[in-house]
Parts: sequence; C-alpha cells; structure tokens
Amino acid sequence: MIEVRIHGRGGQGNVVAAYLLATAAFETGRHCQAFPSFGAERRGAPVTAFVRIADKPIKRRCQVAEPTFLVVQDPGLLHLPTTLDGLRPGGRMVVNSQRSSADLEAEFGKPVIALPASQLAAEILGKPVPNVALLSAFLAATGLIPTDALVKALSHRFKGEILDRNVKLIDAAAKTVPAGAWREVAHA
Amino acid sequence: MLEALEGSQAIARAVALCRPQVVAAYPITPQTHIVENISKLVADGRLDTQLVSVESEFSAASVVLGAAAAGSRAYTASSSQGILLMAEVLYNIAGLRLPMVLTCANRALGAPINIWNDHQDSMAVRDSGWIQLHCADNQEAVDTTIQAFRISEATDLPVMVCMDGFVLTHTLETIEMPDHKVVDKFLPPFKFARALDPRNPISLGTLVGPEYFSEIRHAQHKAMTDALETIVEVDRLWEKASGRACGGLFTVEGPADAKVGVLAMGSVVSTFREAMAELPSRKKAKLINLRAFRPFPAAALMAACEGLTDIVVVDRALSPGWGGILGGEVKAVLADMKKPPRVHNVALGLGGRDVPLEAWTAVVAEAKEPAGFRILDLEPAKLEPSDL
Amino acid sequence: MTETTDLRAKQPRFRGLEAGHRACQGCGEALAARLVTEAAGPDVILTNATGCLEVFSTAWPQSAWRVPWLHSLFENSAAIASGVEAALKAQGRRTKVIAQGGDGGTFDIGFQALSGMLERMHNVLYVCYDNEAYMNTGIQRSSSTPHAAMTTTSPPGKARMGKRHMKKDLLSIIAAHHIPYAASASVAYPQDLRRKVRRAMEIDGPTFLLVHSPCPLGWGHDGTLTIEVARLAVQTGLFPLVELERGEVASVMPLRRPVPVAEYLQRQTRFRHLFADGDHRAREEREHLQALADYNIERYGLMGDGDDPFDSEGADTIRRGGPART
Amino acid sequence: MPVTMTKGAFAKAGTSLAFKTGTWRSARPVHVHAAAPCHRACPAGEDQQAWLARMQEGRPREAWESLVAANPLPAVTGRVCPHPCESACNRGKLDAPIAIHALERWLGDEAIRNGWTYPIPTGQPRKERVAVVGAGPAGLSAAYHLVRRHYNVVLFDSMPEAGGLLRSAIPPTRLPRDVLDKELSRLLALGIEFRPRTALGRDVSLDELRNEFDAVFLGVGAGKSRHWDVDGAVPADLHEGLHLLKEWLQVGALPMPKAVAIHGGGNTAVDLARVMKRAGVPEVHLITASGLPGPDTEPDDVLNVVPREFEQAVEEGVKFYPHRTINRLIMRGSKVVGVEMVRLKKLPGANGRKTRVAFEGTETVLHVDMVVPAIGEVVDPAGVEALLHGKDYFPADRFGRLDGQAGIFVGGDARAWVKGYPNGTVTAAVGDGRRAAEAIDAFLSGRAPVEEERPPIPYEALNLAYYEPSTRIELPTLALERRNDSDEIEGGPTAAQAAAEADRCFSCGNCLACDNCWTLCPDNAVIKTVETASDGSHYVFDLEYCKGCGLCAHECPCGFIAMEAEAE
Repeated sequence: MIEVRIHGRGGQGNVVAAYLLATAAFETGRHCQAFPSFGAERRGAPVTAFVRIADKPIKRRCQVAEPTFLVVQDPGLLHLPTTLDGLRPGGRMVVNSQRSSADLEAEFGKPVIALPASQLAAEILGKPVPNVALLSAFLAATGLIPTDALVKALSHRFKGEILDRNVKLIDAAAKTVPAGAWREVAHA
Repeated sequence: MLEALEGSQAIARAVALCRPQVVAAYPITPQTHIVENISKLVADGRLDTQLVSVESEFSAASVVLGAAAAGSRAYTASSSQGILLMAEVLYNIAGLRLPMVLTCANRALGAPINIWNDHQDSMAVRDSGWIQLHCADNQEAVDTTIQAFRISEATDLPVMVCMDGFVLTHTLETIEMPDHKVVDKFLPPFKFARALDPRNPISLGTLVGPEYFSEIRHAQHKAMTDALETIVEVDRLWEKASGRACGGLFTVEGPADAKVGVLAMGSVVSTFREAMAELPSRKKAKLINLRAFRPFPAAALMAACEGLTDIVVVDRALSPGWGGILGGEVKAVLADMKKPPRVHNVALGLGGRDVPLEAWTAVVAEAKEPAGFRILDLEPAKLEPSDL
Repeated sequence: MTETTDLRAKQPRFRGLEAGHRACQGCGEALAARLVTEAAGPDVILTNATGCLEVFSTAWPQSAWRVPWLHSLFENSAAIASGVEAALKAQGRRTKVIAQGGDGGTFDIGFQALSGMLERMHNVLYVCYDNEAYMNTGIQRSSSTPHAAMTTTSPPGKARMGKRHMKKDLLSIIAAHHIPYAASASVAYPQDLRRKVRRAMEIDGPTFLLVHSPCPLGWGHDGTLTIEVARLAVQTGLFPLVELERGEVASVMPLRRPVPVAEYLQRQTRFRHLFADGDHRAREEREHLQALADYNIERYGLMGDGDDPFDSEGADTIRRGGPART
Repeated sequence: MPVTMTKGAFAKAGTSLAFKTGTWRSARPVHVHAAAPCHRACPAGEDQQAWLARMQEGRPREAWESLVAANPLPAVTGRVCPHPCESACNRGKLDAPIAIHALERWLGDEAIRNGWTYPIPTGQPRKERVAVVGAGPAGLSAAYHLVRRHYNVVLFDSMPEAGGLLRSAIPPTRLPRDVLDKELSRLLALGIEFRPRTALGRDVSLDELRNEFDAVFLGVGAGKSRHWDVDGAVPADLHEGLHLLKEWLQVGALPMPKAVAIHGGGNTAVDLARVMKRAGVPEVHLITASGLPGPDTEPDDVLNVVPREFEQAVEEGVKFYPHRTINRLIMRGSKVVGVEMVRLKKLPGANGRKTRVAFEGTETVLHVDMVVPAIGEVVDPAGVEALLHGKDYFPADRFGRLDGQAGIFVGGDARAWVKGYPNGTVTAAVGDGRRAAEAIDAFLSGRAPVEEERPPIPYEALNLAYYEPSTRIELPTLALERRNDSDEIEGGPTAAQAAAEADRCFSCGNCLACDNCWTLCPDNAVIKTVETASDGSHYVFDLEYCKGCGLCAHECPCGFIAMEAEAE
C-alpha cells in the first residue's frame, strides 16, 4: 500500500489533488482512498490530504501518519515542522518550487523532485494551480500509474479545451522529471 | 458499476436512484457535500425532485414530514446541531409513523463547537423512534441508503442512515454504484395508505390523552421491534438484487473461538477489520459490527455473545456522568444472559480524534482491565491536574 | 340517527370543521377556522400549528376536520405546509395547501418558518388566527398582544399597566416579502373574510391572511359578544381590514364613522385596568390606544368615501334571504 | 363503542360528531316570533312586518294576501289611517320609520289594478246566519271575516250604498270614490247579502234580527253629534261639523262665512276646515285642546289626525290654536261675532288621571262670524235604546261582547273606549270587525274567543350593526294651487319606490333568513333548512351540539333568537 500525503494551502486544490491521484489509481484497477484532513481552515491556511493506493481493499480510515511520499504544493510549507512529520525512512517528496531539486534535498535531507508547477500551470492553463503538474511529476518519477490514468481522472471533471490544456500541462510537467527515477520506492 | 467516488457524492447518487419526490435540507458541515451533490443532480436534470432549500434544519425536517404525510418519498440529511434542531420534528415524524430517510453525517455536538466526527448527534435522538442504521464504509452507506427507503416504507418508520462525517462523507474510495434498473425493481414507487388526500380526508397529528397514549406508544415500540426482522429481510433481498449485503442487524467477524469480543459501530469497524488482519495480536478477538442500533437487536446479540468472557464496547459518544451510551445498552442487554460476559466500555475518537490502526490492540487489551468505562484515547498529560 | 343528523348531511355549504369540537363557548378561532374552510372548499390540505385549534379539534380518536389535516408542532405549520405543497407538486396534484396557526405560532415561534415559506414562494395560503395571546397555555402575552392588555405574563400592577410593548406589525413584515397577496380579516365580517380566502385560493403562490379572532376567555368578554367585540376592533381602527398586493396596500375596508376605542376596550376585562377610577395612567393608556387607532386610520386611509372596486363597506350588512348583495 | 387503534393516531374525518357538546349548554337558543311594534300598534291587527317581508321577497301579491288576512280595505286605510304603526316603527329610532302607510296603499292599489281576489281559507260552510248592521268599516270588516269563516252574512245599512263614514264623511281629496267603490265591490262580491236603505229601528228592529239570525253585529257608528254649548250659550244657526261635512259630500252645499272658528281636534274638524278653506272661506280657525304634532307633544296629547294632513291644512291656510278651548261666545243677539279662547293643558290631577286645566289670564279673542263644533259624535240611540241604557256608546269589551246580551256584538265608533283598544279611526273599526268575527265564531262554536298574544320586541333587542342607514321615500303631493274639491292630494309610491322602501324594514322579531346564525355559529350547531323549520325561519338549532354560547342570539339582527335557561 502506498500512502501519500499532500500539503498545500487552502484554495490550492489540495483535496482535488488527492481525489485525482486516487481516481487515477482507480482507473488502473487499483483500490484507492483519498480524504482531507478537514479543518476549519480558510483560504491560505496550510491543509493536508491523504491518499492510499493498494491492490486490495483499503479498510483503515485513520489519517496517514507515515507517508511514503509527500506532495508539497507550496515550498513555504516545508518550513513548517509538521510537513515532514512521519515521512518514512527513504520517503520522498515532490515540491512545487523554483529552486532546484538538489538545492532542496540539501536543505531538507530528503530526496526531492522540484518543479515550478505554479509557473507551468500559469503558462499552460492560465492559472497558477500547481496540483496537476505536481501529480504528473509524481507519477512520472514513480511510474506508479501511467499519466494516461491521470488524464482519465481529469476527464471526469473537465471537458474540451480545459482538459486539453491539462493534458499539455501533464506532458510538460512529466518532462521536467527523470522518468521512473523513483520507481523502486513506489514498488517496494 | 465500480467507481471512485467521494462518500457524499455516492450518497447523493444513491438517493437519486431511489427517486425521492421531495428533498429538503439545510447545509451543515459535514453533511454539506451530500446536499450540494443532490442539488447538482437536480440542476443537471439527472434527478427529478422537489428540492426545498429551507431556512433551517428544523424546517428541513418539517418539510419532509409534510411531504411524507402527503404521500411523497422524502429525504433529508443533516449533522450535529442540525440533528438537534430537528429533534422535535424527528420525534413527530416517528410518532406520526411517516416513512422517510435521513442521512446523519455524524458529528460531535457543541459546546465547545467541534465539526469533526463522533456519534453524539444521532445518540441524542436515539429515543426519537427512528430506525438508526450505522455504516462502516461508503459501500455500506450506499447500500444502506437504498435499503433504508424500503425498510421505512415497509414499516412506516423513518430511517436514519448514520455515516461518519468526513471519515466517510469526505473520503473518495472505490464504490460499486448499483444500476438504476436494479434499484427500481428493488424499490417500487411509494404508495402511502395514509397520505393526506381530499378524497379520503384524515387528520394526522391528533391529541391523544392518557387513556390511549400508552397504547399508541406500545404500537410504535412493537413496530420498531418488528422492524428487526424487516431490516434482515430487506438486506437479504438487496443481496439478491445487487449481490451485496450489509450484514443485517450486525456482523460477527474474526475467530469463532475467540473469548473476547469487540463491539463497535461506524467507520472504526472498517479500521478494526484491517487491524484484525494486519496487526499481530496476542489475544484472539471477535469483532461485532453493530449495524442496527435502533431497533436494538437484543436477543440476537445475546446469542452472538454466547461463549464470550469479555466484551469491549466501543462508543463514539459520551453520556457525561454515565459513560458510553452503547456500552450501557449492551451491558443491560447481556445482563439477561445465563453467563454474561464482562462488559468493558471505552469511548474513543471523540470530536474527530483519529482512530489509528493500533487502537484495535488497545481495545482488545481493554478486556484484561476491570469492567467499567473510560475514554481510551484520552491524553492525561493535556489535563489540568484537578481534572485527572 | 336524529332528524338533525339527516339535515346536517344536506347542508347547502361545505363544512371543513364539523360540530363536536371542544372549543369554548363563543370561540372566535373555531368560527374563523370554520369560515376559512368553508370558503376554501373540500379540495385542500390543512396544516395546523399546535394551539387551541389543534387541541379542540382533534381529540383522538375523533376529529372535527372534514378535510385532510396535519399537525406536527407549534412552530412548523408553515414548514410542514411547504413539504405538503412540494409533495403535491411532485405528484402533479393541484390541491391547495392552507397552513394555520395562532398568533403565537405565527408572530413568534413559527415566524422563521413562515418567512421561509413565503420567501420560497410555496403555493400555500397561511392563515393566522390572531387572538392576541397564548390562549392554549392560559393567556400569556405574545408579540401580537395589544399594548396595555392584561395577560398572565403582562399583569397590571403598581409598576405596570399591562403589556408594555406594541402589537407587532406582522402584516408589514409579511408585506416586505412582496408576496402576491396578504390581507387582514375579521370573524365579524364573514363575507369579507370568505371573499379574501377565495381570492387567496385563486392565487398560485404564497398568500397570507390575518384573521382577528376574539377569545372570550382570554379577552374577558362573554361568548355572546365575540362578534361584537371583533366588529368594534375594526370599527375603532385598532384592527384595520386591509388587502396588500405585492406588499402594497390595494384596498381597505373603509370606516364611515370610527368608534372611540373605549367602546371596544370596556367590553373586555383584559383592559379593565384602563378604566380604574382616578388612575392617571389608565387615562394615558386609553389615549395611547386611541392614538394607535387614529394612526391606523391615517396610515391606511381608512376614512373611505371613494368608489374603490375593493370597497367592501357594509360587508356585514344583511338582507332578507341572505347576505349583502355584492 | 370500541376504539380501533390507528397508525400514528390518525383520526377519520368528522368523527367529532360522536362528541355531543350539547351537554355543555346551560341556556338554549330559541326562536321567538315576537310581535313587531308596527303589528302591535296596528288597530286593524295587520302584521306589517309579515307583509313587508313578502314585499322584500319581491312577492307583492303574497304581501297583499298577508295584509288582507287582517284588513280587507288596504286601499282605504292606506289613505285614511293615521298609521300608528309608523310612530311605533323601530326604524324611526335609527333614521326614519318605514313608510308603511304608503306601502299599504300601494298594495291596495295594486290589488285593484290587477284584480286580485281575496284568498279565502278553505273550510266547511257554516249554516248559521249572521246579521251585520252598518256597512261602514266595522261592519264591512266583520262581514268579511265572517265570510272568511264561511258564515252566511246579511249586511244592513240605512244608506243606499255601502261605506258608511268612508263615503259620508271623508272628502274624496283624501279618499277618491273610485278607489272606495272598487275596494267595496270586491268585498261585497264575496257573497255577502247586502240590504241597503234598511235602517235599524225604522225598517228592521233589533228583535227581528235576533230572531232571524244566530248572531248580530252592530257597526252602527256614532252618527249623532255630541251636545255642545259654551256656558249654556249656543248660536242660533249652529251647525255641527260632521253634519256640514256630510252635507257638502252629499249635495255640495257649504256655508260661506267670512271667518269661521271650528272647535275640535279630529279628522272631522280638520277635514271640514280644509274643505271650507279650499272652498274660499277667507279665515278658517281651528281651536283644539290638543297639541300640534311635534317632538315636544306627548303622544296622547296630539291632534288626532295624520301629521301630513295637519301640515297640508297649514299649507292651505288653516290657522291652528292648540291647547285652547272656547271660554265664551261673543254674541250680538243670537249671532256670533267672536270667541274668547283660553289656554289649557292636560295635567295629572289628584287621582293621577290627566284632566284639562284652563289657565286664567290667557284669554284671547278671535273675531269670527261662525262657530262650528266638531268635538265628536255619539251613537244615535234610534232602535238600540234597550242596549245603550242612555249611554253615549255601547259598553262592549274588546271582542264587542255586551254584558248580558248573548249573540249581540258591537264594534267601531259605536263601542265605548276599552283600555288598549282605542277607537275612532277606520283602522280601529276594521280591527273591531275582525275581533267580533272571531267572537261570533267562538260564540257559535261554543268556545272562548282568542286573540294572538306575542311579546313585543324593543329596539334594544335588535342588532343594528347589520342595518345600513337609508332614506325614507318621499311621496308626491298635489301642489297647493292645483288642489280642488275632488282630486286626491296625496300620491302613492311607484313600484320601485315601494320595493326600496320595503327593503328598509328591520324585520323586527321575525327571521330575515340572513344566515347570520348559520354563518356565525362556531359550533356548526345551526342547520339551514326551509322544509323543517316550521316556525317561519329557515333554521333549526342542533341541540346535540349547541353549547349555548348565545352568539347567534346576539347577532340576530331582528331579535328572532332568545336564550332560554335549560331546565335544571
């Protein structure tokens, strides 16, 4: 079972990211579970969401305390002590950042794939919403699920031009990461 | 068809499959997504219903009361304070013997205000005369919602489908959504013999004096206890129709020869199921997933507890000054057994506190403790010394 | 089977509220409900707030209603009516829904549900039987109780002269909902009342009727005088009979010769303290009530003399062989 | 009855009928058909309220039929009656009384115009024969009511034509002769055997009548003028008023003095004054002990004529001297040259009875060359001396019965005053005839006579909230300059006026069928039914449910409902 924790700020589409990732997994025939740590937070406040992906039904409903992966939608969140809490030994993170992966790895001591997701989204979608780009990068790096599944998951929500642009964004984001670099972690 | 759906969305779809004629609701976290999804289905023309967006939960309940009395299949949903604001009406709906379904997205009650999950809200209206069915996961919630209409219309008793707020309502997971043909066959159009109709004008909601009140109440009580059979039967019929059952009144899972039992309701059951499989345990324990809290399956439960030395009842609500509500009821029921097990009662996960997989171990371990009640996941370090 | 039983079955009018109900002698509310249901006819569904009307009409296993009737709670008559209406809509039925409540269930505890019903434009006629206090519980003040009236929770004494506050201007609040039709009526003017009910019945949308319904017990007058007292309330200007369309005054029942309020007050023991000898406060309060009546007369332009098509002057006059020719 | 439990405790429609709230009642409503004041005031016994009701229903013929059940001469009384009904009318206390008199006339005229015939109740013919002496209003009425009871009636009169005083003493300006003729011929056509020119005491004796007939009614009138003098003085050329009037009516002869003083306060005095004035007598003075019609005059002190007659007389130039009497005749030889008048008033005396007191020092003189007394008439004793015993009038009771004279009945001006039954008017005579017919029928059937007794209904018993103010009709009057000896001065109402006026009737004491009781009963305990309500109303009380609140009684506009305490 893969457990992912997504960190973001209210309004960044954190829950949508979790649902998209879980749905993408579902599209490949896996069992999935996604839910937010819903709070009373408003726009801008740090929020988290959880995703579990497995080959058998997932029954546990507790929060993900020890994720294998983190998806961090806002680099500022890395400075919060709770963001990296419980990341398993060998766990990795995908970070939306203008900085290089190496730079971030050096600072936080964890394997990091960084990409300017907001910038990519702004260029391609016209809105700086980083979630889809980050998920694409995550999938490209882990090879967990083909990015086609993410497109399919997105197709439940979007149609036409918006979907097309998202497909372009997925492609663009995937190209920024070394494909399959984290494959062994995802299949451990 | 298997789909990845958020719990609330799945419930909205399940409700739509049941073709309610009137839906009335007022938003409250964490019920909101259900109503939003229903509103979207109506807006998209996928659900033909009178959606009444009322000005309070009190009116939501009142609207469905009126709708049911007028012979329409009616549905509403709420949570927490909303359930309490409905409370007066809920007693009425049941007393008037009006069939309908309400989804309670279970949430704690204030004060202090807390929007997260526990069972305090549905427990607060446990004596209202509603059938209360709890769901361990969203698949059960979907199936139970559909069954609920059939149970309700067969018994003239309202059914509250209890599903944990956030933990189920806001969780996207894999769900098998039934086909509408299956549901249409399972749930024929609502025909209400006592519907308000100028062609047969009855008065509903009369004043009953001391000379008849006990008899009216007795009839209601009998209908509730008779409903135990209906709940089992409807679950069986649904299994026949859909291939899935929800466990009737309750399920007993785990090693048959276990001497320790754990009884719980709602989403913790789901976590416990996985824990039973995943966690190494020194002590064998059975898991009793109580689905029907009202009517309470007393006789069946006694039979199921035969041979147990200890039973740990997990409450998700608290009666201050008494302890666990479910625990107290189980203890009372099992007291009639020839050799009743010791009843241990714990509360956990109050106000949305996370119930981790390891909670199972702690719950099972509770069987070794003296019988009684405590809040299992209490963190004493956070207390004032005087409150210890 | 007596002779009257047979005759009763052949009455040339519809009876929505049958005999055998347990209202007090001379009950204004029973009469009002009888008149409303007669005018509405059989194709209706009624809802009822908790209160005298509900209690005296439906002592199980009996019911005095001849139309489908639903009671749930004190404060939700409008809301259950909304539900009934929604159900009828869903079923494609054209039956009209009438929600009923007393002033307590309308002005006070059921106020929110009423406002919601009006805002959502349910096709419901809401009828408030206004007897100006909580009579069912034994005469406690409501927000509809007139200024200076005595109730068990607004007793007069050394420091108080009955209710301190004004009667809530509910009709204006209803008017602010801009519903198609709202009106006040009185049991003393049955023709006018029935006409207003019929008018409301024809409108597809929310309508509201405030019916002044004296309570002999609560107001302290003989049951014989129910109509007379109600008539004086209108004739003094204390209870103006008006019709509002989309919130605007569309017609009023004109007063040709307004009666001094003392004529009205002195027939009721709830105002007895206003006639205490040598009490200057009594006189002041009487003047106050007169001023309130004068205010109504001015505000609604009750001193009518025009040929307004809605001019229902003389609605209480009678002729041989039936009601006024209109 | 065993109770069946119902799901959710629903109840079936209208089942409250099993709960008889009638047991709560301590008083029950009853219909009280009280007598309207007009009816009680009517000397003829008409129930004006009843026939006005028929008019309100738009059934004038039925109204007339109801009227003639008491009074066969509406076209006559509708012209000459002083209508005490209108004075009594409750509506007068609100705005103005119903113009009953005009409506009666209208109905009478309609009957003549349309040739309506009297409705005679069905019944077995009687073989008894009754003699009616005098074809004036009393005799005509008695004959009529006896015929209605199927008796054989022979009507005697000394004159060649029927009518009595109607023909001989009432000017055609008040009562046109064609109206009188048509009214009387319809009456006589009922099968009454009329023997004109047959005078009692001259052509037939009382004993003969007693022998020939089973009963005798004497409606002989008061044909002899009351003796008049002033302190013993009488002018040489004295003519009594009634004599002058009759003479003028029969032969057109009238004395033409320069100034005349007529002494009296009744119809004869006023009629004669007007006739003389219109005939050209320059000064006509009327001296009367009574007061003039007006708000300050006590009802028992007022001039005994219709107020309008008085007003018209003033219009025409007759000078009135109320509350006066003639104190002294001023004579030059045996010729009158003037009268001295003195003021007087009716005041309660020592025994409580009112007597006239003259006030010394209030004397005034009137220069006249003729004095005509018109102070009333007494019975002409010719032929009836045995019954009169020297009295002015027959001392009969209200049924016309004479003590010790079984089979003899008296009515009209010929009988003495009986408390509650004043006479001296045409209508009173009609009433006398009607009561005498009942008495004769009772006598011949061996029973006691009965008269309807109904309680009165005061103004306060009405609920005036239900009556709109309305204006009384104005009737046309012949312009002063167009008045002559024969043309009727007062006109009648149009049909539309009559209908509108009838609508003003309060229906005192009788059901209006307004539906108020039915509409306003909070308990649905009033049932509307035309068939079963046998009391003239359209409603019955359902005493199984009536709680006795009394609301219906209070809201009945016409006082038809009263609350009666339940027996303990």
